[in-house]
Amino acid sequence: MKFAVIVFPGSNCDMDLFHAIETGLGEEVDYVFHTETNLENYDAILLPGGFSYGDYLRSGAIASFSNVMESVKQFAESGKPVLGICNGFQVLLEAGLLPGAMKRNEALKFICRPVELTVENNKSIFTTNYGLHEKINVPIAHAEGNYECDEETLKDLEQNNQIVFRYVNNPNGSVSDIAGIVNERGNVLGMMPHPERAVDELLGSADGLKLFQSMLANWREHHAITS
Amino acid sequence: MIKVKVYVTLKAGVLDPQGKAIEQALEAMDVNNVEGMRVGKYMEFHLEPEKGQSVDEQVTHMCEQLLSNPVIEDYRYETEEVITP
Amino acid sequence: MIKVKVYVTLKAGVLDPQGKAIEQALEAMDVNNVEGMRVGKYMEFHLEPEKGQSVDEQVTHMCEQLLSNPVIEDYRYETEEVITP
Amino acid sequence: MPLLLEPNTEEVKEKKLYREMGLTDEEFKLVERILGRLPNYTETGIFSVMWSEHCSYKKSRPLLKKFPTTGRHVLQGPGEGAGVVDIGDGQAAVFKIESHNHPSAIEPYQGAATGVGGIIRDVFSMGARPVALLNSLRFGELDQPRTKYLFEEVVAGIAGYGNCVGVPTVGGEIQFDDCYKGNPLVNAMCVGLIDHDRLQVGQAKGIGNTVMYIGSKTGRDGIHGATFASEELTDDSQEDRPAVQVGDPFMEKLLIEACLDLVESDALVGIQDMGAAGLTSSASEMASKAGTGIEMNLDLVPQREQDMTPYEMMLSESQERMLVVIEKGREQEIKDIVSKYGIEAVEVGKVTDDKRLRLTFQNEVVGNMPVDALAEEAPVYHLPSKEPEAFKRNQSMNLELPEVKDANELLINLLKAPTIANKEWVYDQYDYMVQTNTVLAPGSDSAVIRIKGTNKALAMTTDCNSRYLHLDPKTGGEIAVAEAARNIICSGAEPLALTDCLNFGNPEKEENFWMMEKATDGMAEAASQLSTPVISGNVSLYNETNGTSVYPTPVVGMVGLIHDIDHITKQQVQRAGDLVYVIGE
Ligand SMILES: Nc1ncnc2c1ncn2[C@@H]1O[C@H](COP(=O)(O)OP(=O)(O)O)[C@@H](O)[C@H]1O
Repeated sequence: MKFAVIVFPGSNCDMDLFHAIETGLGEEVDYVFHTETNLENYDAILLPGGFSYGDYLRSGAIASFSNVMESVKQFAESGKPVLGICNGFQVLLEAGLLPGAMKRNEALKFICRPVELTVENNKSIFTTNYGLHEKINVPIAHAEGNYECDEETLKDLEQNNQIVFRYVNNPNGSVSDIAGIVNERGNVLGMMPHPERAVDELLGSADGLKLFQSMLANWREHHAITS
Repeated sequence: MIKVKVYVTLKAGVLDPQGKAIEQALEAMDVNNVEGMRVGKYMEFHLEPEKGQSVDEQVTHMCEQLLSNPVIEDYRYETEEVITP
Repeated sequence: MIKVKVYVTLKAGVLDPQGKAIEQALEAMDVNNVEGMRVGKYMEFHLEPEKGQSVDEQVTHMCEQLLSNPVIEDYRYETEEVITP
Repeated sequence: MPLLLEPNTEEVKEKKLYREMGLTDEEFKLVERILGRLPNYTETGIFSVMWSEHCSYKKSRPLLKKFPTTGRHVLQGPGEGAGVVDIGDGQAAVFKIESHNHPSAIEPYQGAATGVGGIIRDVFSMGARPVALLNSLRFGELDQPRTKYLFEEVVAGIAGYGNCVGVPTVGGEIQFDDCYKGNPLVNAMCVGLIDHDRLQVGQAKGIGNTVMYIGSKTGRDGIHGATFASEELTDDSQEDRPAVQVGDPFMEKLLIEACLDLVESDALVGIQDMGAAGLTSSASEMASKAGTGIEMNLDLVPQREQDMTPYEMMLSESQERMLVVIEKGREQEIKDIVSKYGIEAVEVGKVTDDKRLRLTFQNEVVGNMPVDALAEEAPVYHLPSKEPEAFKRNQSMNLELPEVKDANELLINLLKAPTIANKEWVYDQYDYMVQTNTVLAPGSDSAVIRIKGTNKALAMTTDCNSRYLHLDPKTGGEIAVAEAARNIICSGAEPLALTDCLNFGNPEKEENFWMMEKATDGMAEAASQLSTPVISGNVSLYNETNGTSVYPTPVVGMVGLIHDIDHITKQQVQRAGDLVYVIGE
């Protein structure tokens, strides 16, 4: 399986994500610059955390206008997996690939710490290797992770089982304790916690690895059928 | 040349953590007669009008596409002719 | 009741990295006729006037002590009487 | 014509304008002798920043000489952007600590943020990838609203900058004491990782080579910041504050990646950060170290504001700028490399053979000075010192042990003291995990960063208990080094070397200078004993408000090598039933 890690100016978890795929998961991965427009060679697109364009104006806003984002949209429309982590999630929101928006954390401060999440949906292609309602330990590190959406959107998210991860102890004020959501079709996941920081027990947790392993397992299954 | 001032605020009904924090800080300063504090962004810039597009069209486009996020924010703007010496 | 609007902007000459980034983003959107983008803060709130202190005194105090950082920012404000129904 | 607004050469002398810039009458005479003529306004400004304590160490140099600076691991001692120690396998650790005390006292968020930015540039200008940040902070007691404000904003500034550039802030220390009320201390340390063969130096070698400017444009930021850092703060400082530098961590992140690409190119000859005293110090130091000169055309300097004068351009402390020397004819290669990151590289001058810094502006020579005089030949002062009365009193005091009535209550009260209390509120705001190497996060004796692709890890810490130094500077200086070494050892590492930031009051007060002498004696002694040479550091003097000095606070930053990640040891109790031992006296 071949992954692309998109590099925006100011991305800073790109190398961590690359390392998680290459060493943790053991699959092929490339850096793809924000100016690139051809994503045909990839099986999954990863939008890393960081501060694209310094998070100026609104986090993720300026990056959502990058050349590469048009191709990411097409990639998503074709049904292939797109994962946005932290700033990557913010970019997906600003680009309209996922519903809602991010506000500053309730306490107005950047928060970096390991947090506990509940897997709310283990049917998505990103979470099949988890148990339903499994508690996992994955770190967060953000200043704007306070997810906001209107009631109707929230109802839709709940009805369609689009809420994939919830915080056990809400750290930032997110509506309905939301930590990660997928689009209706289920192939675009945005999450504030950093699974790529949880792929090695030496650093405290390996619970994030199962997310990437789920992606791989689903890709393999799909490929076994189609090829 | 046109001077443009854009104001971006959170939509009514969207909780404003920053506004709330400022109200609390004011209370700590013994200012107790303030309420409904809302914090937004203020941007100003110069625009060289272009043919074939009205200033309003252009500013609206910028505001809706980039300067505000319509999911949670409202915007308004003012324009003013400036005479360049 | 008084409605107060406060505008806080960076002093002239102080680097505004945010303004610079927005200008670049606009260029990427093919908007090339904007210059001098500066980003500031906008705050609005209601003030219940208090005896013994003018509205101006009070707003000035708030602006200088909390709402702006006089080392790098300037502020201005507008007030407007609101009739509460 | 903006130039006309500047005082002319005679006025500088007659009105003694050089005094405002920080030069003494004797120093000004020396400048006159060196040049063989009167310096103009720009040149006077250039000499005054280069001869400020911040750049020249003219008052602390005799003390720094005492430090051991060599050892079997040391690849680069003090003198370059940062020190370098070997960690085996052709790899090296690069580190340094810097103060940003005075800017932080005036604008705490930006002061702390730009302090972080500056120290990161010192590390990547050596060619190393910055892998960790630490800090050491001192504030007054938290019962004052101003102190709370300073504390919160400094922490936010460190977080705002470090988090955005993607270098984890993994450790530090904080002390609250009334002596820091008006003059907080903000020291930032950066650790980088490099392969030996990538090591860069800040030298302008090769006559005819091209001098290029990379990064943010120059504005009127922080003009005379270096001199400002070498003066006492008074109540007026709030008023006549120079335009404060605002940091742009986004630009810094791009600069890091661009410069780390640049060091892969053999077209690059030398690279240096434009830190304190901006273009002036980078140009004259790079030339002086290489035994060359530099000629610069100031019309070519990228400018953010209009009508900037040569004086303003040379003294600007705008952030996120680098000066590089490139093999002649290969400028385009450099432009291509950095433009990938949206950064401009501009030719601003060339390397000459006459050992002079020559500046032209609008077709006129506006400055012509010997580079060695600027960078190396600041007068060195051997200041008088005197044992303080307070020290004598303290020494002759009868020691009495306070009686402990209720040990539980005492312990709880101690744990409540802000200096001792848990610092989670602080380090939760720092992204201490980015780069996914942090094995021991803040909250242990020292932080530990693994080195990907190896079995090794680095341990790092900052330490100084200034109360001990206040009571007995020599023993306190020894303790600071020893504490750092203990923290390193406790995490399973072998101490390699240290960096230090000497935060003291006005050295012209004999009692203060005496404390500096003793403290550095103690540190030098301990560093020798423990075989942890001093490979870099910084001096911050005049930490006083309205005549009262801070306690002597020589902060020690130490780095150690963990040979096998299996040896990493946590501070926390691991299992019920484990045995507890006390080792030592
Ligand atoms: N300014 C700071 N930045 C990052 N970490 C900090 C800071 N201050 C304290 N810490 C972390 O908190 C822990 C406890 O710090 P401190 O109370 O100073 O204890 P000690 O100096 O005895 O280790 C240390 O692990 C340290 O790394």
